[in-house]
Amino acid sequence: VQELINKATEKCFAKCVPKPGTSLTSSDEACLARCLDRYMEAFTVVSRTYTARIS
Amino acid sequence: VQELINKATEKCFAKCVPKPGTSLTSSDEACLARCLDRYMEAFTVVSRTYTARIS
Amino acid sequence: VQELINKATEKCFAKCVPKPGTSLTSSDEACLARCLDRYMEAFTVVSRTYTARIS
Amino acid sequence: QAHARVNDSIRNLTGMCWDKCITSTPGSRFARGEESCLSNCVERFLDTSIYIVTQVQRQQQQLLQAQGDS
Amino acid sequence: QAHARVNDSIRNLTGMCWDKCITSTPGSRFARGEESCLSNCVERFLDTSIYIVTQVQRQQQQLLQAQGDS
Amino acid sequence: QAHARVNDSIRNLTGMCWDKCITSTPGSRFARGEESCLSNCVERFLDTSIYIVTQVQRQQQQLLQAQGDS
Repeated sequence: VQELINKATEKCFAKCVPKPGTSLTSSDEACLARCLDRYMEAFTVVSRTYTARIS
Repeated sequence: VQELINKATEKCFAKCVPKPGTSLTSSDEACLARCLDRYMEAFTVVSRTYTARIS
Repeated sequence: VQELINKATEKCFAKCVPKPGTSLTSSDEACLARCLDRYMEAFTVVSRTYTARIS
Repeated sequence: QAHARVNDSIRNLTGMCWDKCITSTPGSRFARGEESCLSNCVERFLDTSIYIVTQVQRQQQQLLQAQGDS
Repeated sequence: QAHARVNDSIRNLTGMCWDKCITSTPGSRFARGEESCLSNCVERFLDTSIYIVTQVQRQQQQLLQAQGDS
Repeated sequence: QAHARVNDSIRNLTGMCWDKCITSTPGSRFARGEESCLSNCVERFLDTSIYIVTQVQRQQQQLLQAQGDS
């Protein structure tokens, strides 16, 4: 789980904070929250598809 | 060898299947076959050059 | 330190030698020397900021 | 250990298919086509993996046969 | 060991923030804005890291509460 | 072990030089210039590696000398 969160942090930082400024704005945070939700959903879709396929 | 094949799979999937659809078309497969051959050839060129240089 | 130098080599090769020719020109070497200095400086800035933040 | 390998694969596939399929700014749900792209990405990657391994095996077979003939 | 982990983080952050901030050809000093971009990159990445962990914990809390209620 | 390190280097160089040199869709042979780009890529990377190590050593030398002078 830790590694999944690290990966989500890296991907969402790349997407939501392209030009790091002097603070994290509230719109950066809103983007990060949505991005985290989507990343976890993507993980679920990938797990489901992969498991269905190899079993 | 396993790791080389994994790398070839990753690189050729990126090149030949940019937009994954509902199946692998025959033109995707033709691209993958050529890509695999080129990747192995690239590995040979790199090995030969590297070995000649460090020996 | 070895890993830092490897990373600098990789990043500076990408930046200064985009199209590898039959030899390393003197302008490639000048670029590499400046790039190495900047990479080490970047490492210092990142270390300083990180350490100040987590201590 | 097999379990750990499956988990690794799923984590790697998530990262790779995320980069391939999620190109818009993250919204409160997936954009049109993103979710099907993710599952197609996994399926096609597994197809690719099988196809490549089959090709490698076929070539090794041909090489062995050619050696046997000579 | 904690020391090795900190060193790893600093090395990784250097690589990531280098790619994000150093876009010009390397000169005899940093170009305008590159040095502040590097330190902002580290600070904002740590902010992001904390924000994401907090979000995950909040969601787990809500999940546990919802299970307790039912 | 040295053998494994050489194999790792060759695999990494193959991936890196592939990305740098093979930009067209794969054909039934390399496109014009791709094969020479691959071998130049390996040679120039090794040159770069040697050049960077030499620079680092020279700077360490200067640092030690400066310390000796003071």
